[in-house]
Amino acid sequence: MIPGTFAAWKRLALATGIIAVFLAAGIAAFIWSGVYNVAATREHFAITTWLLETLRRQSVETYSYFVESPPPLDDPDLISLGAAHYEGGCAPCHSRPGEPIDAIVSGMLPPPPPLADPVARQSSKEVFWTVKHGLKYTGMPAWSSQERGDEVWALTAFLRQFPRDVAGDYFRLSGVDRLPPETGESPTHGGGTVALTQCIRCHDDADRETISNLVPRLAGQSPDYLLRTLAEYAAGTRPSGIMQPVAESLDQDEMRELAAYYARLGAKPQPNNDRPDAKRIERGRILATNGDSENGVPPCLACHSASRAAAFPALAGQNADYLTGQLRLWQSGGRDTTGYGQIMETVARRLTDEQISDVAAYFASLPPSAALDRPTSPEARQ
Amino acid sequence: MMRCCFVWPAAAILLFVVSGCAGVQSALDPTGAEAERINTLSWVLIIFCTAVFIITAIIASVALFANERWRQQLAGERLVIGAGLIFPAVTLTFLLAYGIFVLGMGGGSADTSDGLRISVVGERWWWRVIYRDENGRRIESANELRIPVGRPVKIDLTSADVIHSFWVPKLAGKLDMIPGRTNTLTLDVTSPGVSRGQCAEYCGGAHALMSFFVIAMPEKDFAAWLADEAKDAHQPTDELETRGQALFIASGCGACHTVRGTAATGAIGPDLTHVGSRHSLAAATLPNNAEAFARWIRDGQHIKPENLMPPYPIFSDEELASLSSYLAQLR
Amino acid sequence: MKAGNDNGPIAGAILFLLIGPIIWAAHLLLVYGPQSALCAFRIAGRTQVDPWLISMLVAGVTVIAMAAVMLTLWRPRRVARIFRFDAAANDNRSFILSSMRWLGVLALIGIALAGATTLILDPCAQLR
Amino acid sequence: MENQPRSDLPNKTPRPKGELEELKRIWATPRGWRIVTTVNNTEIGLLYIGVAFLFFLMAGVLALLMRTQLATGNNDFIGQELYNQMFTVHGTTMMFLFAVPAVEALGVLLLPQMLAARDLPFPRLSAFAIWAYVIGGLVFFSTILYDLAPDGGWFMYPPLTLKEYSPGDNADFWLLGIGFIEISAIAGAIEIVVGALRTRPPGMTLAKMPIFAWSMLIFASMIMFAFPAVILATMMLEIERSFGWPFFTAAKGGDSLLWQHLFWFFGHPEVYIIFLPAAGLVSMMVPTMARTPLVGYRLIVIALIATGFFSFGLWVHHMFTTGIPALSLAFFSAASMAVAIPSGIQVFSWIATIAAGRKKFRITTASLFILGFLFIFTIGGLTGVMVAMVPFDFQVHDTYFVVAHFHYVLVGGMVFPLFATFYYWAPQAGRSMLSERLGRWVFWLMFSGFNIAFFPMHLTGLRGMPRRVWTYPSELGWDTLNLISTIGSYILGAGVLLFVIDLVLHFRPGRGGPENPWQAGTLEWLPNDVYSNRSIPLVTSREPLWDQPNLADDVKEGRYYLPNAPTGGRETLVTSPIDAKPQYVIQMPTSGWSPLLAAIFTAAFFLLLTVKLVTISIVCGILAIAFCLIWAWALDPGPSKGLVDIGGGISLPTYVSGPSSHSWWAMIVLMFVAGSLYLSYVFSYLFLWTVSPDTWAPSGSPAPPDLGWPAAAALLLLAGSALIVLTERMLPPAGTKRMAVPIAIFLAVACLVGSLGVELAGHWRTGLSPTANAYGAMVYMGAALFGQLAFTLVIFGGFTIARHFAGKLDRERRVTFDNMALLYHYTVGQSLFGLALVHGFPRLVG
Repeated sequence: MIPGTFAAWKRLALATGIIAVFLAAGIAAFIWSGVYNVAATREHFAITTWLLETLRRQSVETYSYFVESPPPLDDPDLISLGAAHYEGGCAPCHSRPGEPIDAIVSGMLPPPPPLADPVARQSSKEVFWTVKHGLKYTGMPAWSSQERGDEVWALTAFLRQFPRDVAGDYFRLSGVDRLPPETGESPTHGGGTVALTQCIRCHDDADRETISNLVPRLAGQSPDYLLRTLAEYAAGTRPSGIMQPVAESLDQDEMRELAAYYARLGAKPQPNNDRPDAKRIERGRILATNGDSENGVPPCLACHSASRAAAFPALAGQNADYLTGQLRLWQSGGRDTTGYGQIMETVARRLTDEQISDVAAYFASLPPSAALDRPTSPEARQ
Repeated sequence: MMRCCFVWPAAAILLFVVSGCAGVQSALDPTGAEAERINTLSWVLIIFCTAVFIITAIIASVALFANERWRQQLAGERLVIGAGLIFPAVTLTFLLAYGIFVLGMGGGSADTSDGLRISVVGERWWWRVIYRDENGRRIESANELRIPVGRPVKIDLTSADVIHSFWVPKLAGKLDMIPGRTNTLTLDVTSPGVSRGQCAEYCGGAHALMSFFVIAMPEKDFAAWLADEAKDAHQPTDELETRGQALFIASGCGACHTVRGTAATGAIGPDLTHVGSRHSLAAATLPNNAEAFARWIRDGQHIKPENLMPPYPIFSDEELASLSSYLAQLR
Repeated sequence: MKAGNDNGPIAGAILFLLIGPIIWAAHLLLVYGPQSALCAFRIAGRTQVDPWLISMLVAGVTVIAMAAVMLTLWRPRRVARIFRFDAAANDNRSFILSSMRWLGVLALIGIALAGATTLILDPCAQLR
Repeated sequence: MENQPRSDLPNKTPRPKGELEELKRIWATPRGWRIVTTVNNTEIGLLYIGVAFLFFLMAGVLALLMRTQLATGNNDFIGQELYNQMFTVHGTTMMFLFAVPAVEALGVLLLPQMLAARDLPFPRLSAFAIWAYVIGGLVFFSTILYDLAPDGGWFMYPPLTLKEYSPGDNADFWLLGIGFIEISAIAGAIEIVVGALRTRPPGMTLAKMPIFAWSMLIFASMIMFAFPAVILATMMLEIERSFGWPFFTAAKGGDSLLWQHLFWFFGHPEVYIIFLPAAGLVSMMVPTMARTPLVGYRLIVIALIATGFFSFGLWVHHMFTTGIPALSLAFFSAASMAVAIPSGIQVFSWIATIAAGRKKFRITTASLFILGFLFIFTIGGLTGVMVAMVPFDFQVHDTYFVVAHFHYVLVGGMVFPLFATFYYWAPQAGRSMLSERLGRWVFWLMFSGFNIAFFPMHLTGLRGMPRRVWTYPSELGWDTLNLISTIGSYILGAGVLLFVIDLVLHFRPGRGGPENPWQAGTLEWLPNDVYSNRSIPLVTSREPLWDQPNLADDVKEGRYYLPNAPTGGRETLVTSPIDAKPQYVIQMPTSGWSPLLAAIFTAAFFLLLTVKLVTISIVCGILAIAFCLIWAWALDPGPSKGLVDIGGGISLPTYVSGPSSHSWWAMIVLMFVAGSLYLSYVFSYLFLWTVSPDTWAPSGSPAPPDLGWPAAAALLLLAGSALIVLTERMLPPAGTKRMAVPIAIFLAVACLVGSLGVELAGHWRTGLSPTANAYGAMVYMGAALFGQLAFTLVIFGGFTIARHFAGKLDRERRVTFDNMALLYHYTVGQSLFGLALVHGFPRLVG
């Protein structure tokens, strides 16, 4: 009986509709009543925990497929930079390796786990993705500058070290042992602030080199440049997940003090780097002095010599890895939001990979005090 | 049908008349020997083609609308062979001969014994102009070409990057600038004056904004101008301009631009030694005045998108004012 | 069931029909190729070929090509035999034969126009 | 009223019951969503023309946007970046995705009908080509929506399009779009050459072939010789972009003019490739409207052939301003004059035909479009004569004068005939006619809009406005002219829009439209159904419907040849190429998924490669090949059906191998394509040598390897050829297998691969690198072309071996083997020539 069947279908549809309406009304009533307890003291139901965890695991696995291949993660400079950031950014919740989790933090739901286990289970790409994007419903934040995958890789490199016990080495890696035994006491020659004591965990000071080649040397930069940079970090126009939180916490006076301190530091002995080969340095010197006019690359020294404008940085003696990293960052569009950055972006995009390494090696090979002259002789043209 | 067949050619002729032939970039208003020859050729062609078109239209109208007797006159292979084969074969032979004859008159016998040689290099998206005078002195300029009137001048055309095409419609037809090749064009200007040229081969990005002016000058004026052009740049006189010069040097402008007589010796961008004396800025995109300089420095990417100069948003208003007044006095 | 080889007739018919244009194409190749190559070398300073020789080459090839086309117009049946061209139907045969002649005439015009240009122009000059 | 059937017709009526039903069943269109598997020429032809027309509309919208931008000076409605992409996409789409496919679609749709054939000889090939084009074309076009569209101009001149100056994927998308049209054009050429020469009805000698068939035949032949040049050019450009082989980089001995030579050697004939079929259509419609046979049929055929030839002698026409010697320019100026003559012949033939009608020319929408075509095309032809004058071209080249000229030629020469075609042949693909009333509005809007838009551009150009500029200063006096053009373009757009409305209101795809509404005389107006004509007529005149009384009825009742389906599947009649004598009956494949899937995966392969997802793309490539093989497996049905009776006492075989076989012909066409590709390579080699002889071995590069190397490679090639000849002798009798056959084929393929290896190793050992200079790039490019054929033969050889093991290869059933052998010998020939060139030439000149 076709009509009969039809009617049966109709009845079923009606029943389903009524049930759906009641269900919706019930849920609305439940939510509105506030009966559900959101207290972090109450564990999730087992099913909720399972659901959230599975979802988290699967999601990380799927999305990390699209992460690009990592740089070599066993690079000590990368690990050290990651460790130094871990100390400031991650340890408050996840605790230093080997130390128990802070009692306040462990009241979170879910509590931040000790990282050795999860990192051992996950691939580097998964760790990277998690650090970069954070995790919903856990309190794990995303990296504050999404453009800075290079920084995230540094932290990833450090986290990869967890499975082998890093606790013993942690203070050295993260630069905690560079700090004076008691903060508040004048750490360096003469003046100093709480802020500065944190700076030297990574950067150079009168006696020490930077903790990692990926960290810029600041001694001898002009106050104009340093102040501009700190302001750009604080405003987020120069993106960095490592520097932004630090710069944001500084007030104007502290910034001025810091800039003055580093500008005063001036000359310091040549960093004891392993010397890259002389040919590379020579190629870099030629590029820095003459540019590569065929490809529209102006000489670096036109802006980075002794007679530069005050807000331009000096490059002599700068760490090669830092320079390389920044030029790559420019090429990938990670530094195009400030006026100064836009100028350099145009130039950086015209450099080849080899030119970047050459010119970085050249500047790194110079004594930091080198007063570079701008190129004056017109280059040979026909 | 019939009506429109006549309306269109008439409208065409009207268009030509009404719109006139004036224009600083018009091939119909020639002041150069080659452009004049081509102009004559153009009119011969236009008249010939108009005539052929009208006759064809008349024949077609007869075929369509005329009475049986007239139509039967056209209804055979005779028409096809006569009008479709013999007529074009004969007339086109004459036209071809004329065209080849005009082609053969090209080149000219430019007298280069006085030693003046001019090269123009196409760059994205501007023109590098290099004069070499009889002393072998190399004088570089940009986006403006000055030539003497009344004698043929040979111009070497090359490209620094992609294919461009050098075209000054009032003076001569276009000639491409091709990487790896040097083409030589003879310009023989008959009367002094300003004409405008433009890149005629699509060269990407700001192709539309790659123009220049050609200024044809009497021989004597030209010599004087060239002597002036060979000199170093004016030194700034007042305080504003001096500050501008200092800013120009310290901000790295000299990495790409040359201002002869100063520390600025860059070779990537246009030579600015006498930029203030040119007719235009940014390859005939902006007028030449201090305000335009300021606009260009601050907003170049908006005025001429994709141009290769880095944006310079770092200057304050006062700094811009001093920079642009320094540049404007480089006359 | 391999059928007999009858691609002789169609290939022959095509060649026979197109003999005029084919000679025209050969002519263009033989005047343009050597002329542009020799001029390129002259300009690069790699050869000292007299320009007059290039002009003569062009003229010579033109004369030969025109003679060849005229020969095919004059003795089409000989050409047909060379290409083993034949068609069963009469209308077809005469159609192809007269088409071949007309194409020859057009080719002749094309060859003559191209060849005649050498009488006016210097063979290697850019003339700009 | 029933006419008495003539007694001399091949078949007696009434036909047996059920015969018609069987035909309908065999040729039935798949129902529902399986419609996508159809291969029937009417259905896929409609898809083809529909998508081509869609591209016309979309590229037209881009044109309107661009005209809006240019309406006044200093306008910034569309910015520079988008505008540059737009004109590139507009040009590319109009030329490659609209014009060529549209005329090819008309060939697919109308040609079998005009020849009273059941279908084209390779239905699945058409389906594959069309689907690849649909998918690839739509993806290409969509790049404009997300800022990935190419912006190097439709001509893509390097060095602008090299990685250095076009770093993004944009240019790769252009190469991708072109890749699809190359595939479908070559496939179409095979289809049409074989279709026009071999599937004509009995009695339709060459002298009686419809002009459209002639024009399509010449169209297809031109594709065979023109497209390979651009295929090679695009291959080289993509290789230079991806791997840095410097074909076009002057600093390393390459030359950007090489691209121009190759591109225009394709590009100029391309214009005529588009125009000739359209002219052929006009030659079909004019006699109908004049109600009299075409005046000068023979002259028109001659004009078509001559145009086809001369158009190859014009390519430098586009390079008059590159600074090559004046005499070289003059040769091409002369050829440009020569090509004007055939066009004149055609124009006056049409006029003479119009005059020859006993009654005056019928003015319908189609005839209006034809007259509009005559008007516009004549102007375009005359301005063509103008730009062929070298000095005049110095001024107008790359200006709006040229824009006006080629729009007059292309819109006049192709779009107007196309619209005439839509109005005239609508009943071939639909159940009803388009509206004559709306049609007149469509025509007048399009005609006036077109002339208002494009006529002023002649003057704009002469007054100095270059092409491809997104903006212009107001003070140059171009504003008024541009504004007029913009207004005209909108009127033109309104005309096209009205046509679309007409289409929506009146076009209903399907069968059963009015029969012969214009009282035309050619075979496409015979009554037809899914199986095309019920029987295949014996033709005795150029306009059989006018001259053979009662033809339509006799055909419909099945009194002519092949009124049934004797093999129980799809089939059509093959006749001899010149005199159209019945030779055999082809068994044709029916609908299936494999062409569609092969097309999807081919498209996916290229697309994914473009966006650099290499692994997935290779998987798709393998799948594409797999589906091609599945599809090919079903071909070569073998002689099991024996002889069939088609009526009139004629018994024909249903399976033929050797030179009469249609697949042999297809392979020959393919070899012509490969051959002209190789000739383009030889030209490029010699051209780059004249440009940079200093990079050539032995002085500028490592000397070529010792003669032992090429000798070994040559010996391997010859050995392979000998093996193939031997295998042919050894083919087993029907129903048996012989192990020697697969072994020999395997060895022959191994010889080929070995020879390629020897060639590569020889050069590699000398230290020659493909990226060092143009010489190195050219040497390895030769090997790449060899490798391409070797790769094909590895697959083809494996396929042949598989057929042997499946018992589908023997002395009788041997088409697969014959085709492989043909390709093998061709490869050997080409490679021997290549060895002589690459190893001999440097020794000769060094």
